[in-house]
Amino acid sequence: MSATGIIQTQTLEVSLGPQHPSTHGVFRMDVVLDGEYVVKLKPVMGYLHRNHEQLAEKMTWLGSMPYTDRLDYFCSMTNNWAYALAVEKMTGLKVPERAEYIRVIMAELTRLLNHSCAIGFLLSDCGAWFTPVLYALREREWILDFFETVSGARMMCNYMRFGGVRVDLDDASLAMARNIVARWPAFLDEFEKLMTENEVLLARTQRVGILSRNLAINASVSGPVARASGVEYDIRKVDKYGVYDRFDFGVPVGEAGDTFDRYMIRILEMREAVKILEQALRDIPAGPFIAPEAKLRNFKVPAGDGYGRIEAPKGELGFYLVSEGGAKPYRYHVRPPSFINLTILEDMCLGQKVADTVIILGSVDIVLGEVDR
Amino acid sequence: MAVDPNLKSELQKQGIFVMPVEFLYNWSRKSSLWPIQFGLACCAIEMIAAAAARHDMARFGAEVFRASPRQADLMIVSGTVTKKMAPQVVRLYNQMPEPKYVIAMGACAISGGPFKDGYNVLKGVDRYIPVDIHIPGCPPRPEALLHALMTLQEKISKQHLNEVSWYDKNAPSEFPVPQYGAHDLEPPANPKVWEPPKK
Amino acid sequence: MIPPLEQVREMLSAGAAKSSLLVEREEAVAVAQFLKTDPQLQLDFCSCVTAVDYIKQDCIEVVYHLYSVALKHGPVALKVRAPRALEQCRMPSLTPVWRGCEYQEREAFDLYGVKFDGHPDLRRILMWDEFVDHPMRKDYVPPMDYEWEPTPHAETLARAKQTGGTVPASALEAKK
Amino acid sequence: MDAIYQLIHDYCPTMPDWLALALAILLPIAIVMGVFLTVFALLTWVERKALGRIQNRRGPNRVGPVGLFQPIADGLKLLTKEDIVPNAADKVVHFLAPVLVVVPAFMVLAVVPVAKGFIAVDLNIGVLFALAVSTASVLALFMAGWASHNKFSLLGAMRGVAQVVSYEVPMVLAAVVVLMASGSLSSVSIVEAQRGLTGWFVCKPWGLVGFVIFQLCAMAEVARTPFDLPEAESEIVAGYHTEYSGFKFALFQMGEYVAAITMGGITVTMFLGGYLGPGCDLPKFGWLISACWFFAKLGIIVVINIWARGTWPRVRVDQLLGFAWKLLLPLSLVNIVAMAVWHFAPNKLVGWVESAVLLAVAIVALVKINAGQTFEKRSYRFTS
Repeated sequence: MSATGIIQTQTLEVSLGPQHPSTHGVFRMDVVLDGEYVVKLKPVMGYLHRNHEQLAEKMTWLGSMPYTDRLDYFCSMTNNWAYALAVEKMTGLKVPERAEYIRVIMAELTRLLNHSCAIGFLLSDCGAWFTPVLYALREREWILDFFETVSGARMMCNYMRFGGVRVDLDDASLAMARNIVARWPAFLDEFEKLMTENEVLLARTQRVGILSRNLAINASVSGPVARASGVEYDIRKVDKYGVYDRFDFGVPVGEAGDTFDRYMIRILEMREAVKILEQALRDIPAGPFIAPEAKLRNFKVPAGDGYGRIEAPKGELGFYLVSEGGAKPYRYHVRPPSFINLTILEDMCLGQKVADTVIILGSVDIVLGEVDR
Repeated sequence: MAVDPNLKSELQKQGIFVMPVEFLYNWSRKSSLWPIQFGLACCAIEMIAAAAARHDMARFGAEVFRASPRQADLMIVSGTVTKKMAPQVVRLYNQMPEPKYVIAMGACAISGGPFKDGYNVLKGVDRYIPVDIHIPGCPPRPEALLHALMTLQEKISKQHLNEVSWYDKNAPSEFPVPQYGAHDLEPPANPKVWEPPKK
Repeated sequence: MIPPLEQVREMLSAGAAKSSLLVEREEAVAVAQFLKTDPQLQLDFCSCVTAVDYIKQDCIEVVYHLYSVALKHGPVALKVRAPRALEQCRMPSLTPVWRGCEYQEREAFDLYGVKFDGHPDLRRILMWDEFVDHPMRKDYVPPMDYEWEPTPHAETLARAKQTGGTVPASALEAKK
Repeated sequence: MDAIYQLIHDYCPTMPDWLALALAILLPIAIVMGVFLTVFALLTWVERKALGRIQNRRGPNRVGPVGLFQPIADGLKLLTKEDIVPNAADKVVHFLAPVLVVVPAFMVLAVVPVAKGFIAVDLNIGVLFALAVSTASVLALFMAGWASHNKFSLLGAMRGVAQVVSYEVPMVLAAVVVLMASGSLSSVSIVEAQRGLTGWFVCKPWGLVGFVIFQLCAMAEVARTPFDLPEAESEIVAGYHTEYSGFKFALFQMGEYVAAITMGGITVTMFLGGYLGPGCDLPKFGWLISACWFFAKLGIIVVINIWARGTWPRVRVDQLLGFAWKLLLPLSLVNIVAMAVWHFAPNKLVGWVESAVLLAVAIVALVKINAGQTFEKRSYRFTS
């Protein structure tokens, strides 16, 4: 601490990343340290800038669907949905009811998968030597098995289509999904028993990286990070897209806005997601899984622009599309939640220790495929 | 170098096992491949999945993910190498001590994959550093990574001490790190490692 | 020119597809302030900022999508246009109004070359600092750095021929 | 040493005196080094296996039977790796640091009684020697961090110094109670003082508290999770040994593990009764049984270490230092008083109760005083 004025100290500039164990990929933070305290932090990104937007402008509308999988590579299903939703908004395609239910099931399973891994990685950043991650990944494999039986791919599902989904769910896969949902609360209880009461975790996360409500709104922070700061905003409730208005579920909102709240909000969101899944799997109606008028080939979108968004596990995932009426989008823009959530990273980290920056970053839960696109 | 097989079997009857140094050397290297903890993109998740409970790379002694390149043997280039990242990848490779191996995991690392048309995507990591094993797939399944690991082990066990490049004084020990240019990386490829296919 | 309140409300009730508000560059900040602070609008959440290159109209349009967390309505798309030529392609930054624009405006600057006056830290964000082009513009020509392309992408082949990449005869055959 | 000299003399009377003496000195050292190097190799295997079990995995099982040869492969590989010294590094210090890590770790072994009648050197200041020498590793840490010319290394080194220096204080104070009880600094007489059914010092209230403090400090001293800040992987890459490759890195690892074992050995000696156990006094195989007892107890300590590593998150540097200065230090001071109370009590029962009450009050009070850092119960609202 140089504040004493007696001891002359020198600041130390450290570049955390792009290869660093806990930057969740190729992300870099230029940190200026005074002892262990962070006095300045500038995020540097673009190390995974894969030109998603420009590639999509060269491609047919449907051609970009597999690319959306690779945005946030934990949550390919919700990415698919956000893109499909934006296009459906522009074309006015009606989605059959069964497809809407299937989408909800997929999205909520994705939320379970993402949140459990996010928490696992957060604890790994705390130094828990991979154990929580591997517990989370153990459960993730079951969900991936389900995705694989349904869509044919573990991670890059490419499952949604404009006006519905690609293939129907049969009874066997529905039973598989029910199985996963049934065992999830037990896993969560085990996880919480191991972690939530742990004094070291509490000491590391409580009152660390506080984000105020006003700053969260002003900086367009969305998703669990915003809700942990007391922003009552969930697009599932506000936009009521899909069939979310038919389910009974709550949106957990925190008060303190620190790292612990962000951790707890994710746990509670998983519990709510299990509720949604139970209802969806109970009520799923029969019927077509894709709108009969939806064309897969030679798909065109009327001229104009549109913005569609969903509540992805990491926050608001939006697609801004401009069409000239042709087979390709004229402009294709992704509003990635984790990119914009990074805006406040410096504000949260200033005055904290260098050890805190990695767990604050972990609690924001970024995925570089989405940050850099 | 080689021991006469008759003598070897004779000695074995006496309880003496003759083992060439080379075998021991190769065995130790292949049994303890420590990867660098370095994920680039989507494939990195599958790499972690390969280390996780169901697939468990630890069985091969390869779960010691070292965060510092100085202590790693194996670089798994797991995902898209962008032009912005390429100098860092080369630098990391230079920082690893010999003998070192590279697995190019996934279509992006091999050739740019689905993102090949992009202006910021490197069309294959082998333009700058030599790659031992390529795994196709987008992303490759964890099983594919395990298979690549076993293939690498096989490759190592067939190496000969007098042929390996890291005792060769003339072989390049460091590869030039590309510079950020005004329009592209400079140079766009390392001609010593890679050259474009002939017309 | 502050838009009349009724017009914005009408837009809000018309739904997402039709609610866009094109304002002059000089008035952008004033309009933004009004939209943010008006008690009946309270568009305090600037969700998405992006630029679009309209090469035919010779302009670059920056689009801000605004929502309200307090009143839970939206979106209103605020559009600002600037000419394409690099020197004139500048407009006032809305980062002082909404912090959330910071990185997205940087991205628009990086990829489209729009200079935002009043932005606290206008640097490249995705490409490296030495890079001079703005790659998302429609007239950007990427460097020719793949020599052999077995996939029959017509565009790729044409570009390879133009810019001097090597195209093996077999690929051309396959194209025919 | 004398016993061995006698043994050599008996079996081989023709041997010249100087050779016998040299053998008598070198043989125990060789045995101790050999045994503990084997234990070190086994420990890395056990750790990887145990972490695997904690994480629902299998751990190494391809190299040799159930992966037993894994440490050999690792060692051989590290031995044949290229040795990189950064250009900007201070070459001499960079070279010396790993050596300096290993040497003190092994030197401590000299005063650990591994079995009945088997100790390399029975120093009359054994415990003091062990505590003093084990601290020397902090110098190596700092040398490594400074010489590497790497910012992460430097951060790790600074953390390491702060940590070792802070934890040294409560550690020594926790050891004081043992010295008071046994009245000796020699490790053998400390062990011998723990004879009897509940003779182990850990069975007494002050001994239990001392044991816990000592064990925590030992974990911090050798930088084991949750106190592994000098090499905190998720924060400062690999800490002070970021720039070390090949065998120098292996030396660091070896130093760390051997230090963990030797600190465990000291803990066992001081609190868990060392080699004592049923059957350790048998005339013929007493030494073997006592060695088994020793290593069994050491195993428990090692398992505690591994268990902590596999399950606990890491603490932050200020919390780490605060824990040492605000909690462990006062507690260890109170512990000395409790020991004195126990000693001067009219009878055993009174002493037991008095010191237990004193310590319980102290622990409660210290936790209350440090209540500024306690944790909030949070509640969350649900909006629909």
